[in-house]
Amino acid sequence: MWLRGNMLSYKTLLIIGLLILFAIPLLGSSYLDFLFSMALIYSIWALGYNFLLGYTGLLSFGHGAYFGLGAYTVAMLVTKYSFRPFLPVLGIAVLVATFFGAIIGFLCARHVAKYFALLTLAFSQLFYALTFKLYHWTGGSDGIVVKSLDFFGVEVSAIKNPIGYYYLTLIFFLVSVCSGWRIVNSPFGKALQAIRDNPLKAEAIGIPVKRYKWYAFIISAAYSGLAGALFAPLLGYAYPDLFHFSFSGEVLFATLLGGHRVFFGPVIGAIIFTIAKSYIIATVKYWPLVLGSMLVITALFFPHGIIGTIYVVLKRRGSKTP
Amino acid sequence: MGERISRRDFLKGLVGGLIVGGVIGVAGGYVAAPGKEKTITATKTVTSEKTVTKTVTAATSGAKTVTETTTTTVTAKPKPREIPSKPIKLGVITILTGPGAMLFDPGLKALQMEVEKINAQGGILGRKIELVVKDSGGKPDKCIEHYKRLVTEEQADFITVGATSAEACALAPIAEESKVLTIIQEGTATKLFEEVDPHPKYVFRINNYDALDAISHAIAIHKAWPKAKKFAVIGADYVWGHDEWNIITTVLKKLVPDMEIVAEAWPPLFAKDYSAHISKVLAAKPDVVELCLWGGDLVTCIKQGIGYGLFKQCKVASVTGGEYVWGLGTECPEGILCSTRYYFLYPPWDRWHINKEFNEEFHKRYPDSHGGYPGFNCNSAYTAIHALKLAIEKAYAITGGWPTTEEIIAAMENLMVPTPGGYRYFRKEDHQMLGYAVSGFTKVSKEFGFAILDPVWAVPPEEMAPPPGKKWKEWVESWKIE
Amino acid sequence: MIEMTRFILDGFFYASILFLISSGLTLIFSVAGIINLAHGALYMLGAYIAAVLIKSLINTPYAILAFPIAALIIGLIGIIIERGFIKWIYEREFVYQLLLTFGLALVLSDITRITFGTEPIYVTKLYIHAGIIDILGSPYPVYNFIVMAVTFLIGGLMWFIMYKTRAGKIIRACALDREMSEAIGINTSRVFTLTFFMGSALAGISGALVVPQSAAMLGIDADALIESFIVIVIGGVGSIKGAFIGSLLIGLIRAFGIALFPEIELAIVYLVMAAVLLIRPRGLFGKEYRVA
Amino acid sequence: MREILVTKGLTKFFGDFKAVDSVDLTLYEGTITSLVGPNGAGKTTLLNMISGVIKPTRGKIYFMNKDITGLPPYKIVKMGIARGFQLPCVCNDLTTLDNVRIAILSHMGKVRRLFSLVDKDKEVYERAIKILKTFGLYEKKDLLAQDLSHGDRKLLDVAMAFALEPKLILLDEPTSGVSTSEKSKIMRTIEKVIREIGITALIVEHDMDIVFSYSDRIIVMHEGKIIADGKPDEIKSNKRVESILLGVE
Repeated sequence: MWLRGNMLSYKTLLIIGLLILFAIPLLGSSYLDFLFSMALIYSIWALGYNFLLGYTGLLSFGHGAYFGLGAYTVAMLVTKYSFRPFLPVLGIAVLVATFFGAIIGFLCARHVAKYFALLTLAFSQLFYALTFKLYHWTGGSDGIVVKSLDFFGVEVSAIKNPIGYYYLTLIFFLVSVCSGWRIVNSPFGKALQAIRDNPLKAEAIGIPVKRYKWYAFIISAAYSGLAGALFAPLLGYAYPDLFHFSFSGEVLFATLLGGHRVFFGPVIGAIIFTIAKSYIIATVKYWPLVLGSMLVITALFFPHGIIGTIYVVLKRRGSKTP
Repeated sequence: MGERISRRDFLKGLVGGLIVGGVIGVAGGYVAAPGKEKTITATKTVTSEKTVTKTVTAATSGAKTVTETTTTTVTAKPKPREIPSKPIKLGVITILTGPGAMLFDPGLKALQMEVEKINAQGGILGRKIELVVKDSGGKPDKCIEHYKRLVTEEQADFITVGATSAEACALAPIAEESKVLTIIQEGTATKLFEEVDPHPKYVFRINNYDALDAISHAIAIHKAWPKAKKFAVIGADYVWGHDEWNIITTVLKKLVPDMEIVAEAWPPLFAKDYSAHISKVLAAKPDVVELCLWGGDLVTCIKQGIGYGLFKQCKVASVTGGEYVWGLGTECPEGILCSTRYYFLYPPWDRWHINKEFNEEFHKRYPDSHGGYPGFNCNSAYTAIHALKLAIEKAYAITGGWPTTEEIIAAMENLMVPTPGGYRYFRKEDHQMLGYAVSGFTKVSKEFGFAILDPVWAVPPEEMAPPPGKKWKEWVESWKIE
Repeated sequence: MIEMTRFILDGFFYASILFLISSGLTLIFSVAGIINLAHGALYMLGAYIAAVLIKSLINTPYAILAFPIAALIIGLIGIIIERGFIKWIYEREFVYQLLLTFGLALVLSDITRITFGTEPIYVTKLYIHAGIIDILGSPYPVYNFIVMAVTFLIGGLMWFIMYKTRAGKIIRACALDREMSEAIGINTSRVFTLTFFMGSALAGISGALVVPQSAAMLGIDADALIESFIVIVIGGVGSIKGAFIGSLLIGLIRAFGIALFPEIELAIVYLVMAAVLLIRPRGLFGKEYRVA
Repeated sequence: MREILVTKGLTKFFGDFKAVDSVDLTLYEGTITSLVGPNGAGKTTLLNMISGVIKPTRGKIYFMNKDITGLPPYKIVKMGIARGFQLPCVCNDLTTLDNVRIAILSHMGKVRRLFSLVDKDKEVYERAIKILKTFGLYEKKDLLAQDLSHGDRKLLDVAMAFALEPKLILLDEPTSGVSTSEKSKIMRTIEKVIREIGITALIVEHDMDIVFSYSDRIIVMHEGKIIADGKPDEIKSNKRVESILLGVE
């Protein structure tokens, strides 16, 4: 509706965005390649996270768990069991994340709002403790190195070939965005939104609310797992902090920064967040202070997030001139 | 309606993008890089070596061959490169936030102090040193982010790192790849040079790594209490704690074949209550209790140990001890066997002026930094900057011009550096610096207002360091003790 | 026998620390419905303030004042947080409340670092000077008893305030039903402020009490937060009684866990939590709430 | 007439307060029955129990001779009982169109589809448009539900119930909080639709004039019990009912 009249700009914006993403490596800075690979990965994560937050109205404060599981699965397979084919490794990682997502989701889905948040947080901390504890196997706080993978005979290593890895990430990013877009506009996606808006009504029109919440949880866990699985090779490393709740807080912030009620909110929000964060940490001495204030300001003054606010403005204009 | 059209197009766009992405991905990724290499080798002849090695860092694969060609051309070239006028940019990645900060903040202070001193004396070959400090907060991702940023965006010439084990291990492969001389001060995981980066070229490490600490400490324990048989541990429940204890016991088994472990308690990192652990350990009536803790944890544990009469009932040793007991002030129990990588009173000031000057200046500048005296990270900071200075000057003496990174590395291998902690040298094979480890018994000193180590003795590298390429375990197992 | 008593004592001691930390969090949650992620930071700040005060007053009898002062200061900070920030978003989706308190936690802990430096602050003297008594032939620090006693005092006080005073009645009314209590003319916003004061003061006092026997250092905030989360999840979110039982449970289980299987100490609290949640999803004393 | 819904001794306690007290109720196919009574008579509670939102303390509910007691709401819906709520119960952040569509999708069992775009589904779209037109919401189909007027939201709520093509529809005061002028309009629309499809309806209503205007049968509840049950004119002439209803109105 609000799109009427802005449709053209909307399309061009998308294309410009794509072009920029494809052009990044041409700047020839391995730092930027790294940074944007990171941004895209965060973006995938936020996208998956938003299935819960934005579309089902469930706030998880422990999504680092599935991200971490993805990362650690890759690290384990590649380094510990030297199983290197890229796509299978990725697949397994996603499966593992999804599996645990299913279990924990099942335990959490029957809870609402704050209880849900607390439980997810507690569970992610459980994983944190376990990674710490099972150091013989996971490498504990020292983390675990991720050796290079193998993509149909070509070596995949973000360290040796940042550009190649960036494009690889980009492809997965685009796939995630496409599938994500379809999901939220599918009957299932609408059902989730109905649950978010009015669980009572959703149940009253024949949607099994609890089960669908669970499905949503599983899907978002899968996306988080994919993000994590891409993250480990990028860093060449996996470490327990990925499970820590403060890390889960980052995706929450990234999502809200973009705006969790808009499909592209989290996607773009995550990219902005990653770049802003990197810049702040690199240049500001008291970066936690600044980052914290950013959170506070967003929470108080930008409930719609950046993209969300833009949409709202466009919507107003759209409704003024129908 | 209109919206739907846009969606379809959007999808079309993405699908199209997908295919393009695939193509460019493969092409850009795996074909572009060699192309880059060509361009560089072309430019090489015209541009100066420095810029070449720099552009190479931007290049990805194939860069190796390039630098080789450059170095060969260097040795071939008769006329030495003149010394650049712009200051040396030294990137510093360290931990200034979170619980780790207490370790690295004094180190940074010492580094700034030394850099100012060197700059005051005209810098290195007339080039002033400019520090670019980044805080990683102890997180590997941030650490790597900073590193890449320093190398590419901020064009740092050298980088020195004070980091956690995780960060160091994550960083090493990237450092090797980006071909920038990287001096790791702290980040002492044994596996760094044993597994992660077994044949380092661009990475050096200064502080004694965990195995060295543990082995020297175990030897010290044996020297101190040869008759001790029953051992117990209170150790931080993470890799470091367990590793240290594992190594200590392995060595002790060698030295005291009939030793036994009577109790183990593993409080989590940054625990606030050790009473239950102490109770447990005391219940087992050990001869010696080892505290595999550091920082606030160690202080807290010792403090609560006093409350539980730990020090009355058995001997206590701490693998890191040394400078942390300062936190206890004059309340510190006497006779704890503490080991450390560098101790501010060793070598004695009257016999080693570097140490004296270093301590006095540090104390004058930062009286309220950790106990007011430099700790082992201050020593490593001093060592890092001075080793770099020496290496550059040495390389300059040979080549007669501003040396390339590779030449500096060559000069740095087997380099003997006079540090506050006595002479230390980089071992050529694994780029690990070796120096004395120090052990001693705590003794409250009114003069300093905290417990110092007295008597104090040093364990020489030969006694604690496995020969290059040998893992500590094999080495310890291979000891012959009659 | 001796060991037994000691383990039980240690258990109680740890339990009292846990209770102090978690009760404030759960109080705020039960009344204002806010999960205050800044609780840990407040706890840390309280520890630092107390440490500095004690250090400077150590040789005077006034050192003891450090505890109430720290509690008071943190309480006031709590009021500032509530009046200044949280007040504006009670009506909003609670995700913003979480984000806000998360940000505040970052800010507070960094302020702590900037003001007090990265160096841990120890106040060993007080702990030692509190004395050591002899229990069944083995020494035991008096300070631990002081902490337990104070905890019981505070616990009792909370119970008294909540169930015996008018303020308590009002607070409980708000906890039960905000709209209703507004309808019957209760000034809920003032109640919330009061609650935040109490909750934060509790965080402050717990930090202050922990300092003498451990240390004020960076990073203790996150741990404190997580521990109290686990306690209240086990005890049932928003239930003081739950927090009490939960801490007792964890304290004792931990103490014996350390004695019997030291390897799983780190995981033990989580195992307890998982077990409780599987049997009673809402925790031991959790209130009923509609799922859909 | 075949009986479609039967309750036997249906009882609900809230604490020790008897909201509904052993109600035996039988509805016949194709009739419009009104449920009237003062506030707190237990009308809504009864509806909630039938639609499965709350579980009865005692008693049984049979729908087309199947025991549906204590089934979760979504299962009861699948069996053909839809309900509208007293306070308009719609998905605020979805458009009017989507609100109806999601109901239709759920009814057609299409909600599990993960990757098919809703907008591409012509069939669902046509159906939705049809329903929106019958309830006069077509013009407002692209507005968010939260931007609709109160009356429209009530209509949408009811429309969603109808979208489920139920055999029995329960409506809880479809005209509450609506201006008297709108009231009769809404009621007329609803009655029209019900008569057209010929389904059974149980409607809770306060406004007696309206009730008398459309009902085939009127049931009067008071303090959890059914105190009267019969044709409109019977009820009209029932003194006790009058006193009770007047007593509160």
